[in-house]
Formats: sequence, C-alpha cells, structure tokens
Amino acid sequence: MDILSLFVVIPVLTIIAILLLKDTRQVRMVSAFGMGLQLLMAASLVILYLTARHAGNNDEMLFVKDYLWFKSLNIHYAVGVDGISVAMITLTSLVVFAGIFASWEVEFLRKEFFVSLILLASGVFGFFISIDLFTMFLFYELAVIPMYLLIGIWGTGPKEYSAMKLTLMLMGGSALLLVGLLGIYFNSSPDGSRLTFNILEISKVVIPLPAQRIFFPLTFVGFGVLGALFPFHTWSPDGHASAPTAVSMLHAGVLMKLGGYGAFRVAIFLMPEAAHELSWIFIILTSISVIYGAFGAIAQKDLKYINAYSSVSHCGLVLFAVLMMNQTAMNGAIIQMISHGLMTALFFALIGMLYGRTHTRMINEMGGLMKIIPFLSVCYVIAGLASLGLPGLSGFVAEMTIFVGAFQHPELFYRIVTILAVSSIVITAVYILRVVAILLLGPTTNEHFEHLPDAKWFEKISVVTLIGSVAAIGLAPFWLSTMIGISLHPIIEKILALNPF
Amino acid sequence: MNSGIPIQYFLILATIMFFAGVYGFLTRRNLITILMSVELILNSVNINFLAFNRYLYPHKLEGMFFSLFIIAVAASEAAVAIAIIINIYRRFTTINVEDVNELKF
Amino acid sequence: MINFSYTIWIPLLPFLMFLLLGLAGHKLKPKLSGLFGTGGLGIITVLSYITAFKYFFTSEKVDGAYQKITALNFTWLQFTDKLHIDLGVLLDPISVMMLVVISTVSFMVHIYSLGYMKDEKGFERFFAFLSLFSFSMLGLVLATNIFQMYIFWELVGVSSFILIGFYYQKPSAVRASKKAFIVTRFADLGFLIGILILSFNTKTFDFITLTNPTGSAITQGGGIAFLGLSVMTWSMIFVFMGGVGKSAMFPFHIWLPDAMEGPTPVSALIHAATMVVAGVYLVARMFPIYALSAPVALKVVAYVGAFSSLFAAVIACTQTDIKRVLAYSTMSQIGYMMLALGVAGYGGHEGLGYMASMFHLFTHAMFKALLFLGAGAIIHAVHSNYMTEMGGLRKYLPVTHITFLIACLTIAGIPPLSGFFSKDEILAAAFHSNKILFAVEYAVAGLTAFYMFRLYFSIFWGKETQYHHTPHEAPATMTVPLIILAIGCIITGFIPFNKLVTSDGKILESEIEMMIAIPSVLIGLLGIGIAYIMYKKESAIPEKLAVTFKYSYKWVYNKFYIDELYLFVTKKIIFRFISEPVAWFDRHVVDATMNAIANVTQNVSFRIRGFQSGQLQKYAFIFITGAIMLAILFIYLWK
Amino acid sequence: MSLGTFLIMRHELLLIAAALSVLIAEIFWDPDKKKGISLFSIILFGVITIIGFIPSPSGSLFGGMYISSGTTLLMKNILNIGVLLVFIQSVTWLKKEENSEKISEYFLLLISTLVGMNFMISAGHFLIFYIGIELATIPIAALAAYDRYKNKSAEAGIKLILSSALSSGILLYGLSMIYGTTGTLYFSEVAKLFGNNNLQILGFIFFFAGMAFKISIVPFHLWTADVYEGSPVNITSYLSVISKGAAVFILIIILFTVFPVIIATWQKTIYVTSVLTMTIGNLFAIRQQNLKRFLAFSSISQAGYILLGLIGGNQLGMASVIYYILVYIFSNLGAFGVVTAISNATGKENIDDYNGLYQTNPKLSLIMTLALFSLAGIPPVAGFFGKFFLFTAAAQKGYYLLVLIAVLNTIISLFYYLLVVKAMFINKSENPVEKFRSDFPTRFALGICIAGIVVTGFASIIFEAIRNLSFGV
Repeated sequence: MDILSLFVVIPVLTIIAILLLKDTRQVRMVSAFGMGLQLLMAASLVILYLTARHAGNNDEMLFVKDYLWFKSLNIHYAVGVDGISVAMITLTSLVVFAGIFASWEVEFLRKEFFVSLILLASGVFGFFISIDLFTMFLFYELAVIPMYLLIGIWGTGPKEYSAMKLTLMLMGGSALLLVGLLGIYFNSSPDGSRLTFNILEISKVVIPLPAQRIFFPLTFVGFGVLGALFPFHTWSPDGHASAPTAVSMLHAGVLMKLGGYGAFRVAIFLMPEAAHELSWIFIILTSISVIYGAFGAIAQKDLKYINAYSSVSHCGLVLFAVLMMNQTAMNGAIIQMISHGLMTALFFALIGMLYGRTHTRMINEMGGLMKIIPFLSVCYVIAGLASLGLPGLSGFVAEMTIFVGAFQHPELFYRIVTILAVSSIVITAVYILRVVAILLLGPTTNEHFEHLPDAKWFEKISVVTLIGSVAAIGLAPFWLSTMIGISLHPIIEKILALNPF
Repeated sequence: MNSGIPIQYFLILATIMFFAGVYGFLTRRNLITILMSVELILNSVNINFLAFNRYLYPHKLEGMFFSLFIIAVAASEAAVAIAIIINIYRRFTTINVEDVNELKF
Repeated sequence: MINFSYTIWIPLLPFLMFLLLGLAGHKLKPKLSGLFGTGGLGIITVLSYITAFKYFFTSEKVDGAYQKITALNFTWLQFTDKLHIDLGVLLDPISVMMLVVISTVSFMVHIYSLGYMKDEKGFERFFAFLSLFSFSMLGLVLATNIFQMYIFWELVGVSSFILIGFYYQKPSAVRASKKAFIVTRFADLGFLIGILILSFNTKTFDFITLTNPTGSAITQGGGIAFLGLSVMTWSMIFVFMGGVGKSAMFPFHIWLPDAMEGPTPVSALIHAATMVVAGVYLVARMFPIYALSAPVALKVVAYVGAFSSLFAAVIACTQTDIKRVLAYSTMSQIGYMMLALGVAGYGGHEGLGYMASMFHLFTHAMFKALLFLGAGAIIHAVHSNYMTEMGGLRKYLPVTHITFLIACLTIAGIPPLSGFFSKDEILAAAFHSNKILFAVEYAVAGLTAFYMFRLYFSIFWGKETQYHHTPHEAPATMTVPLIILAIGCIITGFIPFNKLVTSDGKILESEIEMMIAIPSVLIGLLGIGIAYIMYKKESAIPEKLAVTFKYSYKWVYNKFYIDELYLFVTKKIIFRFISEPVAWFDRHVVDATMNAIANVTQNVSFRIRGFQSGQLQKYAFIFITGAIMLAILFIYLWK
Repeated sequence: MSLGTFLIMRHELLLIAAALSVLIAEIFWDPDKKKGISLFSIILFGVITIIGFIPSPSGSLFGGMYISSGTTLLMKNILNIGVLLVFIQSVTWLKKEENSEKISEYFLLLISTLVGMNFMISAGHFLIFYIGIELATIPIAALAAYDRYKNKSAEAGIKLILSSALSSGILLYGLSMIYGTTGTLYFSEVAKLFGNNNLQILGFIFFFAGMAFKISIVPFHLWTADVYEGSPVNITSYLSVISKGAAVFILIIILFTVFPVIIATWQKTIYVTSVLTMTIGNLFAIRQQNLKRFLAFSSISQAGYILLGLIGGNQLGMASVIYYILVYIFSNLGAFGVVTAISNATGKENIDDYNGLYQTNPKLSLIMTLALFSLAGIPPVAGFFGKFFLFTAAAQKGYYLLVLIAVLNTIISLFYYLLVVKAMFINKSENPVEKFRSDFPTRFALGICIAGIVVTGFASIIFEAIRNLSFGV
C-alpha cells in the first residue's frame, strides 16, 4: 500500500466505520477523527515531498505507483504527485477538516450526511493523486454525484431544482470531457505504439494538431464548466445558495478547483499547441467571467449569491492565468486556486454560522453584528480583506503573481486584457466593503439579534484552521510558490519548447 | 423440366401477397383477420423460397425445407395467438383491435 | 560602512505590538495595553533618531553624495528570475527623514491618545490599530522596491480604513471609511498598473536599480511610444495616480474631509502628518525617473499639485467644521509639496524644488500635527466640531491657545517659524521654473494665512459663547505633546535641509531670496489682517460677503459639488447601469438558456407521446414504414 | 459421429432435459405442495448453470448448422446467470394463490425460450436461427398473458404475439431475398457469396428490422413499453434483460460473421438507428410514472448505447457489448428486483408511490439507487465501466460525434434516474410504502445483483476474459 492510495483508503475506511456505527452521536467524532488523520497525512506528505526534492529527486512526479488494471486497453491505476497536486491535496484536507466541524450540528440523517460528504472528499483526493486519465475521470464523476444528494436532501430553498441543475450541468461538462479524453487516448501514440491513458507518457508525444484543435476545446470546456467558465457558470449561484454549509465549502473550496487543475493538467499540458492557438477565445471568455462575476456580485442581496459570483470571478482568474501559459501566471493560478479555496470555504463557513443564528442570508435584514458577535464578524472582515487582496493574506499573493505573470505576455492584446482583469480588484473591494458595512458595522437594526451567541468551540476550530492557513500563505508565500514553481518547470519547458513565443 | 411459367410470375405473386398481407394487418380491425393476414405474409415468403429453390438452385432443397418449417411454426404461432385472442374476448368482450388499447403513452 | 541591520526592528516592533494587542488586547487592562503601544513607539523613536544621526553624520559619502544603503533585504516572493518582491530596509536621506517624522509624530499622538481616548471603549483596539498603522507606514518608507512599497501602501490604506471607521456604530463614520478605502483603492489600481508597465519595461522592481540616473531603466527605459507618450511616461503617470489617491490631490481628494470622522489623534497622525504625504514620498522616491525620463509626467505632478492647493485653499475659507478646515489646508499644503517636486529637476540647483518639498513635508508634519492635536483638545473641551459654536476660548485653554497660535503663524509662513523657510524655498523653486504656478502659489499663501486665522480668531476670540459646562484645559498627557510639537515648529526651520536631503544626495547651495521672501511674508500678514478684521470681533462682514457672492459662496461651500458627482457616478452609473443589468442578464439570459434547454426537452417529450398510441396497427405501420424508409435510404440515397 | 460429439450442444440438451423433468414433476408432484416445484426447478437450473461453466469442446454439428465456440458458450452462460436470477426473483410472486396452478408452466416455458435462444446463438444456418428465434418468442407471448384475469396482461400478450409475428414475417421475407440471391442459408457460405446488390441490401434491411424488433430499436420498438407494462413484473424483467441480451448476441454474431461484406451499410444503419433509439427512448422515459414502463423506455435507450459497441465492428466493440450485457443484467435485474419486491408487498408500481421510501425501507432504496446509477453509468459501479468501454469502442473507429450524442443522452437519462432517486430520498410523503422485510429468495437475488454491480466493474479479469473470447470483423 503506497502512501498516496491511503488518501483514498482513509476516507473509505472512515465511511465504513460510520456505517458500522450504531448511534449517530459518535458519527461526527469518527468523521472528524478520520479527516484529522487525513490532514496529518497531508502534512506528512508535504514533508516527505520536500525532503525527497531536497534529496535531489527531480522526477516530474514523485511516489509514483502504477498498477495495471485493464490490460487490453492499457488502463492503469496510476498515482503520483508533484508540488501542485501536493498543494491541492493539502488544501482539500484542510477544507474537508474545517467542513466537518462546520457541519457539526447537522441533525437530519446525520450518518448519511457525513458519508456522502466524505465520499465526495475521497473522489476529490482520488482526482488529485491520479495520473491516469481513466482513473482521473472516474474520481471526477465520483466527486460530482454525491453533490446531488447533499444539496437535495440537506439543502435549503429550491434545493431540488438547484441540485438537479448543478448535477446535470456538471455532468454535461464531464460528457464533453469524456469525448476529449477518448480523443486524447486514441491519439496518444501517433507512431502506432501502445495507446495509453497515462498523462506522463502522453506528455512525451505530440498529439497531432488537427486532433488537438478538436479535443482541446472539448477538454477545456469540459473542465471549465466545473471551473465556472462563463457562460457555463450558472449552476454555481443556485447550487451554492441551496447547498448546506459544508457542501458549499467543499464545492466552492475544492470541487471548483478540479476544473482549474484539470484544465491545466490535462487540457493545456497535453495539448499545448492548440491551447496556444485557441487561447485567445478562452482568454476573452475568462476575462468576461472575471469582470462579469465581480459586477454580478455587487448587485446581489443574498450573502451566498454574492460569494458565488465572487467565486465565478476568482475562478475565472484561475483559468485566465492558466491560459497565459507562462511560469509565473500558472504559478499564480495554482496559488489562486489554493487561496480562493481557503478563502471561499471560510466565507461559506461564516455565512453558514451567521445563517444558523439570524436565519436569514439577506444582507439588508442584518446589521451591526460586529457589536453582538465580534468573533465571527472579525473573521468575516478578515475573509473579506483576504478576498479583496490585502497584503499579508493569501489573496494578494495569488493575484499579484497572476497579474505580474500575465503582464509578461509578449503580445499586446494579452497585456491589455490583463489590465482589464486587474481592474476587478477595485470592484471586489466595492462589494466586499458593501457587505461588511451593511452587515457588520453601523447600529444594530434588528432587536431580535441583540442576544445572539458568538462562535462555539467547533465553529472556532473550523474558522481558525482556515484563517490560519490563509494568513500563513499570505505571510510566507515563498515556500508554496517555490514548491509549485519547481513542479511547474518541466511543464513550462514542454509548452515553451513546443510554441516558442 | 421447366414448366413454362417464368419465375417472375411467382415472385410478383409473392410480392402482391406480401403487401396484401401487410395491408390487411394494418387495416383490418378484427384480430382474427389480422392473424390471417400474417399467415398471408408468411405464405408469400414460402412461395418465394419455393420458387427460388425450384428455379435457381434445383439441386438443393433448403428452400423447400425452410418453407415446411415456416408452415409448422406459423401453425404453432397461430395456436398461441388464438388462445390469447380468446382470453382477450373474455376480458374485453370484443376482438376489435382498436378497443385493445389500455396500455399507451 | 556602518551596520544598520538593527533597523529591521523599526517596522517589526509595531507589528509585534499589533499582534500582541490585537490577539491578547481584550485580556489586558486597557491602560496597560495603551502603555505597551506607547512604549513600543518610544523605542522606535529612539531607534529612528539613532539611525538618522548615524546616517547623516557618520555614514561615509561618495564624492559628497549620501549613498542609498540597503540595510537588509530578502526575497519574499519570486515571480521570475528578474522580478521578485523583496522585503527589506532601504536607507537614504528621504527615508531616514521620514523615519524621524513618522516616529516623532506617531509617538506624540500615542501619548496624546492616552489622554484623549481614555474613557473610550475599545481603547486597546485603538492602540492595536495605531501600531498596525505605524508598522505599515514605516514599512512603506523603508521599502527597497516598488512592490514592497505597494504592499505597505495597501496596508496603510486598510489601517486608515479601520481607524476612520473606529466608531463603527456611527453610520457616518462607516460611510467615510468605506469611501476612503474605495477611492484610494481605485487610485491604487492605477499604481498597480503603473508598476506592471514599469516592471515589464525595466524588468526590475528594485528602487536602486530603477532610480540610478545612469542605469538602464532611465537611460533606455523610455520604451516605445503609445498614444504619443513614451511607455515610461505612461507608467509614471499611472504610478502618480496612486500618489494622487493617497495624498488626496484633486480629483481623488473627496475622501479626506470625510475621513475626519475618525478620532482626532488619528486625523493628526494619518490624515495630516504621515499617510497623506505618502504620495509625495512616492514621487520623491521615483524622482530621478520622473525628472530624467518622464518629464511630461512631472509636469502633470506640478499642475495637479498647484490646482489642488488652490482649490483646497478656496474651499477651506468657507468651511465651519474646524477639522474639515484643517483637512482642506492639509490638502493644499500637500499641493505645495507636489508642485515643488513638479517644478524641480534632478541634481544641481535644479533640485531646489525637491529639497524644498521634502523640507515642507517635514515642517508640515510638525505644525499640522500640532494643529490637529490642538483642535482635538478644543473639541475635547467643547464637545463640538463647529467654530460657529465656539469663541473666546483663550481664557479656558491657555496652553492650547498658545500652541495653536504658533502653529497658525507657522503655516502662515511668518518668520522665523519653520513654515516660513520651507514655503519660501518652494516659492523660489516655482518662481525659477514657472511663473504661472508661482503666481498661484502666491495667492494660496495669502488664502492660507486668511483661513487659518479665521479659524484661530473665531475659536479663541470672536463672540463670547455660553458653554453649558465650562471648558477646561486638557490633561498633561495631551498638553505635553502640544508643547513639544510647538517647539518643533519653532526650531525645525533651522535644520539645514539643503545639506541633508537633496535630489542627488549632494549638498545644494541655496540662500533665502529676499525679493521672494518679503512679499510672501507680506501677503501672509495681509491674510491675517483681513481675518483679524472679519473675525477678531463679532462682525457682519462675513455674512454680507456670503450674501453678496451668494451663488459662488454656495458653490464653494458645497466643495464644488464634487462629492455629488462621484455619488452620481458610483450609485447611478456603476450600480444602476452596470451591475444590476449584469445580474439581470445572468439570471434572465444565460441561466434562462440553460433552463430553456431542459424545458424544450420536456416539451418535446410531451409532444411526441402520440407515437405511443397503444394502437397495435399504428405500431405496425410505423414498423413497416421504418423498414421501408431504411431500405430506400440505404439503397438509393446513401449507398 | 459418436454420441459424444453431441456434448457440443450440452447446454441445449441439459435445458431440454430440465424442461422435460419439470413437466414430469408437474405430473407426479403432490398437488397440494405444488409450491415445491419452484424450489425444485431453481435448484435444477442452478445445477445446469454451474455445469455450463465447465469447459466443453467447441465444434460444429449437423454439417455446420450448429456451431459452438468459446464465444457462444460465454454468451449462453451469461444468459443462464440472468435466467437464474429471474427465477429466484419470481419465487415470491409464484407463491401467490392465483399462480399456484401455473408454476410449472412458468418454468417450462421460460426454459424452452432459453433453449430457443441458445439455438439462435449457436446457429450456423438460418433455419436453426429461425427456429430458435420463434421458440424464444412464442412462449414469451404466452407468458405475457400469464395473468389470466388482468386485461393489461392479455393485451400485452396479443400485442407481443401479433407484432412479433409481423416482424418475423418481414425477417423471413428478407431471408428469402438473401436466399434467392445467394442460393444458400449457411452462414459461412452466405458470407462468401454475399455481394452488394440492391436486392441483398433490401434483404439485409428486412432482416435487420426483424432483429431490431427483438432488441426494440427505434422505430421498431413501439411494442416494448406496452408489453413491459402489461405483463407480470418477472416476465418484464425477463424480456428486458434476457430476450434483449440474446437478440443482441445473435445480431452481433451475424453482423460480424455473415455480413462483413456490407459493413459500410450496416454501420450507417446502426448509426441512424442508435441515435434515434437513445434519443427517443430517453425522451419518452422522462415522462413515465409507472416504473415498469419507465424501465421499458430506459431499456430502449440502453439498447441505443449498446449499438455503439456494434458499430465499430471491432473486437473491442464485441467485448464491450457482451460485457455491457452482463453488467446490464445485474443492474436491470437489481432495479426490477426492487420493483418486484415492492409490487409483491404492496402492489404499488408508480414513482410517486416511492416517495420517502428511504425512510421506511433504506436497504431497498439503496439497492435501487445503485442499480439506477449503474444504468446511468455513474462510478464506481459497473455501469460506468460498461458505458466507458462501449464509447471507447465507438471512438476507436472515429465515431466521436456519435459518442458525443450518446454521452449527452446519458445526461438526459441521468435526469430521469435521478427523479426516482429524488422520490426515494428527498420527497416527503404522507403514506410511504410501509416498512416490510422481503423473504429470502428476493434478498438473495438482490444480493447477487449488488455483488455483480459492484464487482463486475472493478474486477478487470472479467472484462479481459470476455475480450479474449470475442472477435472483430
């Protein structure tokens, strides 16, 4: 049993343990324990990874394990990680850990809730560790499906509608993706040798350009749907609005990152020529979603909608940066994924906690909460500052890396678009401050809120975990960015080698 | 050994029978009649087989045997069909095909 | 080479203080945490003075020029092999000078606040934020590269946001803080874009490399022209936009008056002495580039500065809220500094304006802090911001009265007070380069004297007002800083700036030019005289004037309706005509299409149900036709 | 030729023996313990199923009219497993009073249809094929009308028998064309002599129509829904799984071995019909309320996906089709098993009746969910792998557009499968299906189905074994 597979095994074991439990009161303890273990695993993985790198191990992927699965199709269960996936795994375990505590008070069908939550998590982990397109796709769909039940059963508002919409749209994405993957597979060896699903092997060959022209858009859009690429983002506001807290956290925090990660790891990495050729189309789309999402957020009244639109904007930035296809921008994209993951998870956690107290998410029905629940309010302010890119918090690092990187693009068009994207930071500031001002500051409007309790211990755990990581990245970004940078290097090498620009 | 009638005549007859059968199947309202038109179709097939066998491939008897089997099977088919039709009559007190449409959409 | 590495503690100490007070503050006794903050600042003040002394008097010069010393530097975030954000400490004349200014004023304000904020709730929070601000400001001035500057620039912005909104339950305060943050944020967008363009051209963030007059950045940094101006010019204009925002120059000045909603010590520290001059500091920091490879941008600086100073001075004459008057005077004084930079050139006697601007920055910090703290003391005493509700306070608040008077004289430029010297240098510089600007500044000098003494007289003299409880002098914690700063106002004028802080670090020979100095003093006195006539005693003149120039007065009183304009743009244009339509579009077009697909499918499935009619013969018919269709298709059409 | 060579047709012989022994048992069984017969026949059939896996000589009999190879054995075994499951599931239903008289008929007829299917699969000559196909159809019609006192059942019977008669008439007409143009009915020789002239293509199309009727491919599918709804649940599951599976098997064999010459034509045919099939099937399934009807349409769309495996004419395609049928047997029988259990216990067959099922019967609803996910092709259950391989097979020959259409269709199907899941988990209901504990056979059968659904996917060895036995054009 290799270390990476443990990331899938531990959740599965946790699920089994939960199912075997008789009384539902222990369920959350067990899940907390399991996911805590997972968090430790992630930490140790980071350490192992860095030590291995320091030991001078310069392979593209580390801890590679490869089991032949379907011989005739050359499908493997192949796992391996580089700095990027290590970072994503850490992110995931953090968010899941926080999510468990954020949903501490789920009463209805508690067992099932945690089972589906952890099932989702295991799908995500599997996605990040696998380097075989088949297994990747398998885990991808595995992660998407529990979402339906999680939103449909434990959600609020028009939950059936949102859940169905979300599931179908994401599945639509994966439909395009499937065709794209098959296309890659059957072009994976132009010299007629053995076809393969293994990313590393495919990356060594050059997929014929005509094929790339067809399959790059399919793959990119397929992942893009999950990455909230305009105009395929509309599942996100409804989905987030209806989803229960932990699910929003996981979904915005981690699941949407699958899109960015895949778009980068599969679409661009394997088909760089087409990516370079067609990037302008998607650059336009992504920069639309950056600006558009931000403006959309200004006009919203529901906290979750605001956050959903801001997620659209931030994730748009991820895809935007990925398409710039240079070291710095991509580095920024990855950092942005992580920072946005933590940030938005934090946001949704706090929104959930506020909702749990005030039973409304409409900003104009709340006010002056700072005086009543200082802890949560201060955390909300911090989250907001992180999201509008305050130095010392993760958002700043990510965005600056993206902007500087994107602005290094040799073509004027890309630089101008970058300036457009940069302007989003002001719009972000506007809607964040709007919320903070209306929600937390000012006199207390509603006398019913006078005696709301502040955060409980489990809520504090959940929130502090996230804030801690956000601040850690913000204060000391160098280790993260170097860890990613090293792993990015071969990828960039390949891309640049193929399109010298 | 050619009996003067050219093969085309048989084939034309068979075709006519076939389409007559189809027509009957589509237009007749009585289940029994529909069954009969199925028989018509099958018999047209028999004629085809026999004619082909007799004129084109006289040295083998596949066609002949095939048509024998068709006749046999058609008989059993008819038996089951009629049994069911009787049951239909018990249930619906009619054997008009149009009235037998509880299952739809 | 002296070891300056200890300077890292200058910014670091307040940060630790902030963490301490921010995380554990509510556990400590308020008093204690106040003392903590103040003590920390005290140490920093000492350190800064030591640094200043060592730098100016013991660090060796290279052919008579002060060197830029990078005390320490480490890579914080690597972008590309050339571009990386470093955090470090850069010592050169202006940064060291700023150290002195910031630590002094900040220290004073801390002491002052101990008294002023005594029975406010959130006392420790206040000191935590003050420490945060000090940290950011010190980090800003010590920045070794433009990106570090940007980082602390943002931090300064946010701490000012927090401090303006300190009374977070007061809607006006909240609004003001929001406004301040968003306006400056918008300006910073320009700054960031400027940085991007600059770094794209020069492939470096580092100040020393950038501002090296013989370095590549300046010599062949011009880059290709874009819309008639060189890329370098564009970038510098964008960078200046950031400065305009922070320093509340026209047209981004609107946040400053509202910022007075914050506690008065905050106004003194942030919105008078230190943060608002960050823009000036920025331009001074990049000065070689402005002067040598983006002269057009420098002109922009000059004109913006001149216009703002006039504009603000005019408005200041009509305001009645004393803090707002001071705010506008701040704006106009900073306009002076900008102008001075704008008319300066690099090196030699050209650099007079540069020196003058820095000099004025220094003196201004002192007297403006003094003014604000004095105003604080007054407000503390009468619990009102409006001079219409004051008068004859001189007998109640003797100390405040004297110090305030000194400050007013200083700003009016009356010798031998420090304001006279710095302002005189500025006028001289303007005179030598651009007569129009010189004339403008001349007028402004008069106006300044006028509105300051309008303030002074109507507070301390004027009508005898009845106070429902008699005002009393502030406690020592508040008066002592006043006195210290007053002394500062008197002596700082004699600091030989021309030897210490110059554009190229070399000594600049300059002496007071009588034929500029004397008229400026005269016009100052003139302004004072008018104010004396109008406000010394209760008189009807002001009302008369207000009535005669009704419209223009109204126009000026409402600050030329700039705020309303902004409000219109943001509320109406952005909100009503962009974001709401976007939201609508998202719901009713993009999302609707997605739903439409689903509905169409449903609809079709309902319409085709007829095929499943339950009629055996219909089925058979479809069967036969299907077969025949296929046959036709594959025999004739698509073989 | 010694008697030993008859072992080649071991499956058929055993089945015939079984049928006869059931008949004899019926005669000599104690009339008041008729229920025992079902146990007897299930055990008997179980034994046969197990024997089926014993490797047996492959070869041909009757001068090539009967051919047996590894592939055919595999197919027969798969069918055996399916039939066994159906038998076990039907025990509860057969216990009912009104059926007690007809238990042995039920087994007798089903076994004889299975014999017919086996003969079809092993046919080397169109005569055997024809006899097999009729033997496999006519008894089903009798069984569809099994519930003598239900109008729907009778209607299902008549619809099935008449339309199948018509279809076999068309099929035979096609055959006669083929015979007329080639002069032989041996698969091997037809394959040699087959040209590309219009008469032959006409013959082929008619033949294909006849087969399409059995697999219920659009536009030859209209009987399906009505018959499925009308006939008893177990017969429906038998129809939807076994008959369909057998028909697919024989179609793929004939296409690959008899008509390789006109591959271009039948690829186009399949292209058109598969697109039609999955789309129409899905569109109809969306609106269904009655679960049997619902599953009928879903099985139509499934047939559409299956065609994707055939279209390539490649070995991978054949393998994926057989594999998918295996998975499909487990998944569909799982779903039908739940439907059977619930309709036996409560007589409820509508989706609305399932509201809040999870509250009362969590196990059943979980099984249903897994089965539906498997049908929809959601990992980690086997259906995902099955679909993936089908699509891979089609993509291998470059039918990317077709694959895209197919996957988009799977989204529609996911939608209506989720409707059922929604009913069970999310919807609230005043009077949900009350809690009940189904008897051993049902639970046993469902257990096997779930095991199949879960294991078949992960255990790559199954797919590899199938692939080694399959072949391409």
